[in-house]
Order: sequence, then structure tokens, then C-alpha cells
Amino acid sequence: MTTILGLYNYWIVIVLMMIGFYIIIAHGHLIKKIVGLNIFQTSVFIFYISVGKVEGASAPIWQEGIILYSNPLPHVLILTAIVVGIATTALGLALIIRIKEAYGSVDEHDIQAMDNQDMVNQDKEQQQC
Amino acid sequence: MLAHLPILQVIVPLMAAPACLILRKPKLVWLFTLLASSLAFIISILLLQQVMVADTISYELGGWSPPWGIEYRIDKLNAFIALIISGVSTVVLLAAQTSIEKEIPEDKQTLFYILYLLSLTGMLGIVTTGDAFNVFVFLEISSLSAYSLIALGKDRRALWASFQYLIMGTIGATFILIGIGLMYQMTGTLNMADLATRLPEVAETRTVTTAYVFFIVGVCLKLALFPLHFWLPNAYAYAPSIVTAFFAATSTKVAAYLLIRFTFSIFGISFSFTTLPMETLFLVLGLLGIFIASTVAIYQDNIKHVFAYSSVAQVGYMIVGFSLSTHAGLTAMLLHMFNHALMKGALFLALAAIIYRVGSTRIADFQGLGRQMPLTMAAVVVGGLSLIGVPLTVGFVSKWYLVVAAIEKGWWWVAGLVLLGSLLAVIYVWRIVETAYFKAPMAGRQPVKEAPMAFLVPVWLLVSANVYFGVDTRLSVEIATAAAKSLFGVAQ
Amino acid sequence: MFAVVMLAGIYGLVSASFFVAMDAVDVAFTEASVGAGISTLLMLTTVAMTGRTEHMASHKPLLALFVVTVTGGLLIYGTFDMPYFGSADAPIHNHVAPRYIYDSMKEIGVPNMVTSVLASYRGFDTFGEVTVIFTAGIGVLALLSVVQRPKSDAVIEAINDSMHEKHLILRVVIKTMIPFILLYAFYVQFHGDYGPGGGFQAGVIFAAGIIMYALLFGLSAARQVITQPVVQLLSAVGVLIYGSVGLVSMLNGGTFLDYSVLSADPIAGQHLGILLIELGVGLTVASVMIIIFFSFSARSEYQQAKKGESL
Amino acid sequence: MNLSLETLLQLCILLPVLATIGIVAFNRHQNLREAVSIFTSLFVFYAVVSIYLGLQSGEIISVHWLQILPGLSVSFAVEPLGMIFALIASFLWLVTIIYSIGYMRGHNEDHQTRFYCCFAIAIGGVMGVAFADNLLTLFIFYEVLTLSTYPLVTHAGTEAAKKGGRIYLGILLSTSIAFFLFAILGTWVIADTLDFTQGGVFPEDANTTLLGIILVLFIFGIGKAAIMPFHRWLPAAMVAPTPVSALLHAVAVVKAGVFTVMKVGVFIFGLDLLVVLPTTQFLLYLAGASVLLASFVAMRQDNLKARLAYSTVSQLGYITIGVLLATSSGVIASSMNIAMHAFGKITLFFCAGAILVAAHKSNISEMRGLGRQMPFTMVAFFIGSLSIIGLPPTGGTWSKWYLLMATLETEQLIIMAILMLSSLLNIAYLMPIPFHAFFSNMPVKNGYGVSTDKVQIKEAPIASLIAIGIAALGCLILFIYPNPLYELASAILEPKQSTHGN
Repeated sequence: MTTILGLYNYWIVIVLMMIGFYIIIAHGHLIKKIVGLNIFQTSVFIFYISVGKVEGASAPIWQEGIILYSNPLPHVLILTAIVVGIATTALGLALIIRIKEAYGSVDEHDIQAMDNQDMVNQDKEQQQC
Repeated sequence: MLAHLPILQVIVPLMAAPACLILRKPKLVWLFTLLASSLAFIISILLLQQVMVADTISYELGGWSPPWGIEYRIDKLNAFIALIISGVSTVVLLAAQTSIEKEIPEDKQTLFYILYLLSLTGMLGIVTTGDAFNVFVFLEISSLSAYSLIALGKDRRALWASFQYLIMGTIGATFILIGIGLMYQMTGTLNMADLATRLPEVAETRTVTTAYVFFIVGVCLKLALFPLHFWLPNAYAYAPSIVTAFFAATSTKVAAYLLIRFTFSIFGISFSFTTLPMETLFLVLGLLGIFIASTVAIYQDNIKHVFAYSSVAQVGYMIVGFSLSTHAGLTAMLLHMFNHALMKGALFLALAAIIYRVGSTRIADFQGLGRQMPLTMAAVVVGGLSLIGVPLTVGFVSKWYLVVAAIEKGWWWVAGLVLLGSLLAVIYVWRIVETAYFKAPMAGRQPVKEAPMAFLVPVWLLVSANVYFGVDTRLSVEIATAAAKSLFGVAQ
Repeated sequence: MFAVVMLAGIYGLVSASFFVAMDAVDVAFTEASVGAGISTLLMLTTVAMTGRTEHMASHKPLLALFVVTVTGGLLIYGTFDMPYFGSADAPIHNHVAPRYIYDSMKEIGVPNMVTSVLASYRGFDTFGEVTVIFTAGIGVLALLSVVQRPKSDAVIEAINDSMHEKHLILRVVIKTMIPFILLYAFYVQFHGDYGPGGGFQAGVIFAAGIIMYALLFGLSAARQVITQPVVQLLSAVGVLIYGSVGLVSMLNGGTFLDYSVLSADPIAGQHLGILLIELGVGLTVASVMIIIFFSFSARSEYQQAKKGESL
Repeated sequence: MNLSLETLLQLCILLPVLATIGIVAFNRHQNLREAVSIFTSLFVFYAVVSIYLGLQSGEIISVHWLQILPGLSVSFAVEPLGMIFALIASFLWLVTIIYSIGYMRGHNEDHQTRFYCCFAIAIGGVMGVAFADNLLTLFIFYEVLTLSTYPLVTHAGTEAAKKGGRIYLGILLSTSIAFFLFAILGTWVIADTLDFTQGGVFPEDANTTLLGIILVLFIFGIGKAAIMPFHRWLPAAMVAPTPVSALLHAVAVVKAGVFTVMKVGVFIFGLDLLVVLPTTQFLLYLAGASVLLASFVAMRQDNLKARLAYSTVSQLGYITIGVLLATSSGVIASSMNIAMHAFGKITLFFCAGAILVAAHKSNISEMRGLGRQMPFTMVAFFIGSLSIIGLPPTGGTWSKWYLLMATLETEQLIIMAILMLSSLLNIAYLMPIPFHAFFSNMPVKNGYGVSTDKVQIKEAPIASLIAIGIAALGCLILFIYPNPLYELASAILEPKQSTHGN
């Protein structure tokens, strides 16, 4: 029982993570992949933060009379991590836009198919010359 | 200033990157980039000299003593890797301008050099830092720039390759992040040295095991260890040829470095190899990688694919050396990291030259190049021989050490398999040689000239390095042995 | 597709509140502005440019499910030896953190511990973070930058106008709001030492202001306010400021990013240093955000223009 | 000139390689280019001879180059066995050069410059192998030889040549990396030295089964020794121009192979150890089988060069057997056979080439009555055959004789029977050729018969003829005056002849 009380929070986070992870792998739509990536990362952030939480403590901003603060370090790390996350997202989306322009689709399978087509075409050219 | 070398190693390219944006003119930017990279190279040489006498250098960033502040910690191992990275990057850059002019539109060349510098920064940062979370940050710098660099390739498939890499890379990074988080949770520190001292106390806990597994899986994604390699071939094949040359020689090394660092000096060999079945796991994966990847390489039409798959195979060799978990094995692995950088650098740079002239990467288009681009093809041949592991090339040296290490451990069959694996290399290398030398150029193609000096100089620099370090192995072997020794010093 | 993105945005908001509940005000602030704000905006733009439809065929759940369960299982397994949630005697609260909590006040003199850790103790991470953002900006530029925008394209004008006529009221409201937004941004920027906030959040908010403007008055109008080259330059300058603070402290005989040597009195030095680097962060973040948004919408205009030509 | 023997030793290896520069430089002017080749070969021969004299006067010559791996360096030393090989190689190279000048011009092949370059490098490799003082050095030059002869094999550049080259390189490189290198590494780990030492390097307590396996790896790994089933490269290499075939089959490659086998047998394992190893017997039979089978195959070849190739395979079998018998007379026999077979076979190949150039014939069935047209060549061919078969008055007699003695000593009666039988087979597949050439009529060509009485003499170019003459003469001389060779051969096992300079 205590275990459950002690760890339920982590378990929730893990479930969230896995949802994100699942979306990344399972979905063919590129934007959805990025969304999944976001969820995945955000849940990791939550995990970090919850690690830093101290029962009954207050936000790590110094004030007279408060002695118990939550651990500021995870917050710092996650600030950095969030930035990294948005950076990745932006880049990913930019790529998606270009892919759409180049392939006319944003679906994994279509694109894969077209790639293989490209291969075939190349061989054709080769035979021609 | 000598005291600040560790940080300068990273800061020089980092600061150079935004400066490029101010310079604007591509040609100028190129010179500037070259300057920065060669500076980094010189610094890494100096650092290596320092650590060969003094064991480790520690540099406290912001004047905060570790574990509170971030520490830069240079020992023989990462000085060695940093040397490889900055060295290759500098040599590759020599050819960059010529090749980029042709492959990337005018308005994006400046951006290209900035990204190049940033990825260099990232790699150097990963290697030199002594702080676990800092690794993650710089990992992201290098990866983000890598994705963009790859996406700059001409072929539209570059975009798709880059996206796949982005997904895989980010998953890997997040896994690493989870791993670090768990470590941090159990020890309350992020400083590597501190982790190394505090982890053993909690080594039995399931959490630490999980942490290790996640971290390693993440790293292996970056390392493109079979079977997590499938993002690599396309990424290499469709990136601008300069980028391919740079990454093929360096990026896997960085991941390999992380693997070594965390396994040997942080978790400690006893934990990694006795508590967990890493030995067998890595051995099997490594061998599978060697054979499957090499076999696939034989059937590729795109020569960049051929060498990309061979890179995956070469990672296999490194991992086999790693899995031996002996001093000899580690030495072999480090040596091979160095040597492989030389081989692949030379090969891909030569390819870049050929692409510059012929504009194609299909083996079929290599017909008759033996006569039309003698020097370049000669370079390819030497590189290929090195890949096969013919005496008097670096490839031979690393094979020698790897096999001896395996035999010393009593794994005769592994030794045999490793040698057999190198036979596959004979096949895919010779396919190329035959096409280049024994087939008349295709009727369609007008004859091409020998590659310009901008290519020949760096290519032959690397090729001669291949031969030199294959004949006079004192330097490389000494460093590798010392690094391996120091690691085992830490581990025990 | 639209729904998905929206949900993602909401998820961002929820997790932000999560963070507040866990005393991570700064993080919450950031997550709210990024997870809910910027990334949602970007996603919407992308959706708009790539089309909302998707065919459901492309699922391969079984393998995925397997992988996910294995990973999740491993993580769950890992949790069993974890210190319980919120327990004060967990190692992380007792090894490194105490110094941040109890000594930062006299070592750095900044009430907001997050700021002091972020900017000073682990200042180099933040430098890295800025570099990451910068990288992203450059990357997006490299991917999306259009050679030269089709000049005074009737099509684009039409689009813009139509957009403008529609929400006249909105425009007025926003126009009056924007100055305040920018002001608030500055407040956050410099108040970061005391309350939650700092360069990053400020940068985002500032960017948000500009972006709003661009949304309603059309890209070209926004471009007249801040031209592309300037923004790019600023993004670089931000990083350079940060770096040079480090270098200066190096020249003053400290190590890289050791602010205490920046002035005679260490505390003052710390203040100065933090102020400067926060400025750098703010600059880079704001300008990169703007760059990213501009590149995105410029691309979409470019596409529409192409369409217009093809019609 | 008075150069120290050490210098000469190094020159033997370096000069041919350096000569390539000259050869390339004179790309345009044929005569100068050939002059370079000839001069080099002359000098190398001179050097080898003076080293030989030095050795006779009991001097110990050894050179130590750079250290490649800790405890392992590229170094050279002179010992009798290597001496024999070096003498033959350098002498026959000279002859081959002379011959090939005639041949290449008479056949006006293209890329002659490349041809002579690779030729020179190959000889450099051979010298390196001959004087190598440890297995690593030997291995390195072994590979140099492989790679430098590859362009020679594929010289024609045709599809067939490419295919031949593929097999050639494929087998030689694969076996050498997969087995030979593996065996070397095994030796290194067990004995932790690779220096050639009189009486072997392995410690007493070494596990014999393991060593047995290593021996097998060595024998298979040294693909150049063409023990079945790794002999296919040899016939495949027949696509090469005849001088190359001569070089490959008489002088450079195959001899390097058997030479390596001998070195390994005598100086790595040591005869005493060889006897006790479990796998030796098996290998003996394998070699025997290879002798017989190759002979049988040879009989069925109509293409002259192919037939000679298979005969070589069987002859190499003899040499391997000689080592594996692990008696002094066995070793003597092998080392002498290296020389004898070299002269015999090179004569035959020269003849084959001459026939090709002069009469444009490569199939035996077409050579009936050719003796009238090319009497000189055919006589030489006859002598060569005798030497291969091992009949007086040719050198081949001696080696065969000692080999049989060895089989008797060790009571390897089966092997002995095999040797007898194969000698008969040799007669069966070699003798008919000169016989038909002299005693039967020209084949009837398209309708009308060619009058057999007055066929005008039409021999190969003079340069080639000289070469043929020298080679054939060699066979005879070695019969009358084999002592120096014999002394060297018997010196191999004398312990006082340390193979180490230090």
C-alpha cells in the first residue's frame, strides 16, 4: 500500500510517457509523430519535476521564514530540456513542411513507397544510357 | 591561457558559429570556419600532451567546485577522441568550400558552415564535459545541427532521411535523459566523477539497472549499433558529401565514447559486465552487425550506401572489442575508433571528389574512373585495402589487436569470425575497384577530369595517414593503451 | 488533425499546472508559453500548410505496442527501488541541492534559486541551451528560407487584405495590447532574479507580441517593423554576449563564466553577470522565435504564391 | 663497388620498387625503360650472389627495420633456405625480363609500363619473403606479392581476365586473411614470438591439438602453395601473359607459397614437433591427393598453359610432402625441388609463350609437327619435361631421389606409391607434346594438307630464345653440378646456422 502511495505519481508519468512513445512509433502521420515526441518529452519533464518535489515544501524562491524548499536543480534541468524540446519540434515541423513540398504527402508509408520508386527510376535511367 | 584549454576546446568553435552569421560572405565564412576548426585541433593536441604527463585535468566552470558547478574533466580517453574529431573536421573542411559551392545554393552556404561548426561544438562538448546533464545538452546541439546538415542534401530523400534521423535521435536523447534522471534520482549528483563514487552504494537497486539500460539503449541508437542502425545508411547517403565525410568519421566515435565512459568509468566494469549480461549481449550484437551489415553492403548500388553499411559493420568491430571487457579489448576498440576515422574520412572525401566531378554515387557511374581520375581512385583503393585490413594499413593494425585480444581471452571462435567478417569487405571493395578499372566509361558520359587540388590534398593527407599509422603504430598504440589503462584504473 | 494539435496544446497547459502544483513555477511559466503557446502555434501553421487529412491505414500497432510495453515495464520495474514521491530524505535532496537552497543567497544574492542555479552554478548548461535554440533557428532558416520573396505579389496582398478586413476589432484590440505585452516581457526579463521568469520566458513573450502583430497585420507589415537580417544578427549577438561574459571573466582571472570576478564585490559581480547573460538569453530566444515563425509563414506565403502562379 | 652486405640485402628489396620510378619515367622510350628493368635485375642478382658468398664465408647478415607492433618488427636475415629461394628468384627474374621483352614486343601488348612496374614490385616482394626474419614480415611481403601480381594477371583487361583476377585475388586474399593471419595471431599468442627459430618457437607444454589445428590453418592459409582445395587460383591465373605465368608458376608466387610452408614447418614448428602433431598425417595425405588429382586433371587439359598449371599444382604437392615428412632428407628434397621445378617449369612456360608468339597456337592438339617449325623451342620443352618428371640428365632427378629416400626413411609407403604413380602420370601428360611435335605430321588445315617436308624454321623472337636456352641449360647444369644447391639445402637444418642476427 505504501508503495502504491509512494510511487503512484511515477507510474502515472510512465503511462503518459508510453502513450507518447506509442504515438511516435505507431502513427504514420508525421505531425502526429512530432506530437507524440512532445508528449513523450513533457512526461519525462514531469518525472524530473516530481523527483524534485518535497512534501510540504514551497517553491524555491527565497523568502523570510521558509526553510523547506523543493529542489531547484530539476527545475533548472527541465527549463533547459523544454528549450531543447521546442527546438527539436520547430526543426521537425520545418522538415515536415519541406517533405510535404517534395513528396506531396506527410504519411510515412507514401513517402517510403516514393523513395523506393526513386530507386527504381534511377535504375531505369541507368539502363537507358 | 593554457589553464583554460579545456573550455576553449569547446568555446572556440561555439563562439565562431554566431560570428559567421555576422561575416556573411560564404568564402570568408569558410576561411573563418577552417581557422576555428584548426584552432580546436591545435588545442586538442596541446591537451593530449598535457594529459599524457598529468593524468587528468579538471576545469571548474563558473568557479563553482564540482559537484555543485559543472566540471570539465580531460583525461587520456577524451583527449584522444577530441583529437580525432577536431583533426578530421579540419581536414574535411579543406575540401568543403569547393564541394559546397556545387552542392548547396549560394544563400545557404553561410548557414551550412554555422551548422557545421555547431555540430563540431556539440561533439567536442559531449567528449570533454565531466557532467552528465551537460552531455545531454551538447548531444542535442550536435544532433540538431546534424539533422539540418543532412536535410541540406540535394536529393529529396535527404529530407526524409533527416526526419527519420530526427525521430530516432530524439527518442535516443530522451532515453538518455531518462537514464540520467534515474541516476540523478538515486545519487543526487550529476557530476561524472561524483557519480562514479556514489553509484556503487546503490548499484544493487533496480532503479540503477534501469538507468543503465536506458542510457545504453539511447547511446546505441546514436551509435547505430545493429539492429538500431536503420536511420544511418540513408542519412549518410543523401547528406551533402562533405557532411557525410565528417559524420562518418566522427559521429559514431562520440557515441562509442559515451558508451565507454559510462560503462567503464561511471558504472564501473564490475557492475556493467558481472551484474548485467552486457558481455554476451554486445558480443552477439557486434558480430551480427559485422556480418549482416557487410553482407547488405555487398548488394548496394549507391556507393555511399556501400560505405554507410560498412560503417555499421565497423561499429560492430568496435563493439566486439568493447564486449571483451579486457584491457586488450578496449585498446583494440580505441585503436579502431582512431583508424576507422582515418579510413572512412579518406574514403568519403574521395567520394566527395568523385561526386564533384561525376555528379553521381552509383557504382555503375564509376566505370573508367580508374583512368580518368587516377589519383582519386588510387585513394579509394588504399582506403579500401585499409578497410579490408591489408598489412601496412591502419585497418591491419586494428584487426591485429582485436583478434589478439579475442584469442587472449580464449575466444578463438570470435577471432575467427572477426577475420571471416573482413573477407566480406574484400567483396564490396573489389566490386568498386573492378568497375573503376576494368570497365570502359559509359558511352553516355563525357570524360571527366582529375579532381581539383582542394580535394586531392586533404584526401591524400588522410590516405597517407592511413599508411603512416599502419606502419609506425607507436603513437596511436601508445595513446590507446594509456587511455585504456587509465580507464581500468578508474574502474577498479 | 486540428483536434490532435489542439489536444497537444491543452496537454501542454495541463502539464504546466502540474508543474505549479509541484512548486516548479519557472518551469510552469515556460511550459505554458512554449508547450501551450509557441509549439501549438507552429503545429497549426504546419497543419495549415500540409493539410489536415490523413488516411488511417498507416498504423502498425502490434510491434509498437510490444516495444512500448517492454520499455514501460522496465521503467515500472525501475521505480520499485525509488525513494517515495516527495520524501525529503531522498538522496537528491541531501547531496548537492542543499547548497543551492541555503547558500545561494549569500553566494549569489538572488532570491530565486532557480535563477541562481540556472545562471551561475550551472551557467554553462544555459549557455548550451542558448546554443541549442540558436542551432534550431539556423536549422529552420537553412530548411525554409526562401531565396527571395516574390515581390509585391498580388496574390499575397489579396491574402493579407482579406485576413485584415475580417478581424478589424481584433486588430484594434491587439494593437493596443501589444505594447503592454512587450512591456511585460521586459518586466519578466529583469524581474527574473526575484520572481519566476528570466531571459527565456521574456524572450518567448516578446516574440509572442511580434508574432501576434505579424498574424494580424500580415508578414510584410511585420517585416517592415523588424527586418530578417536584423533578427538574425540579434540572435547571433545574444549568443555572443553570453559567450563574451564568459571570456571577460576568463580574462579577469576567473574561470569561464565566473561572474564573481566581474566586479570588485563578488555578489555585485554575480548580479552583473546574471543580468548580462539573461539579456543574451532573452535576445537570442526572442529573435530565434521570430525567425522560426517568420520562416514558417514566409514559406506558406511562398507556397500560396506558387499556387497563384500555377493557377 | 663495396657496399656492406646489409646494404645489399636492403637494396635487393628496395631497388626493384625504386626501379618503378625509372620505368614510369621512361614510359615513352621503350628501350630505356627495358634497360632500367634489366639493369635492376642484374644488380639484384649481383647483390644476391654476393650475399650468398658472404653466407658461405660464415657471415651473419641481418637487417632490422622499423617496429610495427610492440615486440614485432619488420626485419630480415639471411639463412640457407631463403638463400636458395633468393638465388633462383633473382636469376630467373633476369631471365624472365629478357624473355618478356621479346614476348611483349612480339605480341605488342599495351600498358607495358604498368606491366614492368608490377613485375618489379613483385620481385621486391619475393625478396622480402625470401629474407624475412619473422612471420609478420613474411606475411606483409606475401600480401605485397599478391596485390602486385593482381594487375599482371588481369593485364589483358578482358572479361575473362577480370574473372580470372577475381578468383586469383579472392582465393589468395581470403585464405591469407582468414587462415594464415589467424594462424599467425594464434602463434603469436601461444609462443609470443614470431621470429623464425631453429627447431621451432612453441613452448614444450603447448597443447598439441591446438597446434595441430594451427598447422592446418597454416597449410590452408598459405594459398600460394596451392594445396587442394585452394588451388583454383592457379589455373585461373592462366589468363595472364605468358611471362607472368612463368613468373607466377616458376618463380614468384607459387614458390613463395611453398617457401613459406617450409619456413613455417622448419622454423615455427620444428621437425620434431611436426612429427608428433596429430594433423600432420592427414595433411600428408591431403598433399598426396592433391598431387595425384592435379596430375589427372592435367592430362585432360588441351590448353598447354592450363596443363602446365595443373602440373605445377601437383609439383607443389611434392614440396609440401617433403616438409611434412619432417626428416632432413625430406627438407633437402623440398628445398632442392624448389630450384629444380623452378627451372623446369619456367622452361616449359617460355616454350609455351614462344609457341604462342611464333605459331599463335595455345592448344596441344594443334602442336603436332610443330617440332619442324620450331625445333629449338621443342628441344628445350623436352628438356624441361624431363626435369619435371625427374629423369636424368636433368636436375629434377635429385629432388625426386631425396624425396623418395625420405618416404622410405619414414615408411610412408602410401606416399611413396603416390609419388611413383604421379611420376608416371607426369610422363603421360608431358612427353606426348614434344613427341608429337617431332614425330607426327602437321594437322590438315582447311581442305589441303600442308607438306610436311619443307616447313621453314620460324622461331620466336631472339630475346625469348636466349631466355629459353638459359633456362633449359639450367636444368642440365643442375644435374651435373648440384653440389652448391645441395650444400645450402643441407645447411638449412644445421643448428649453428642461427637465423638471427643478434
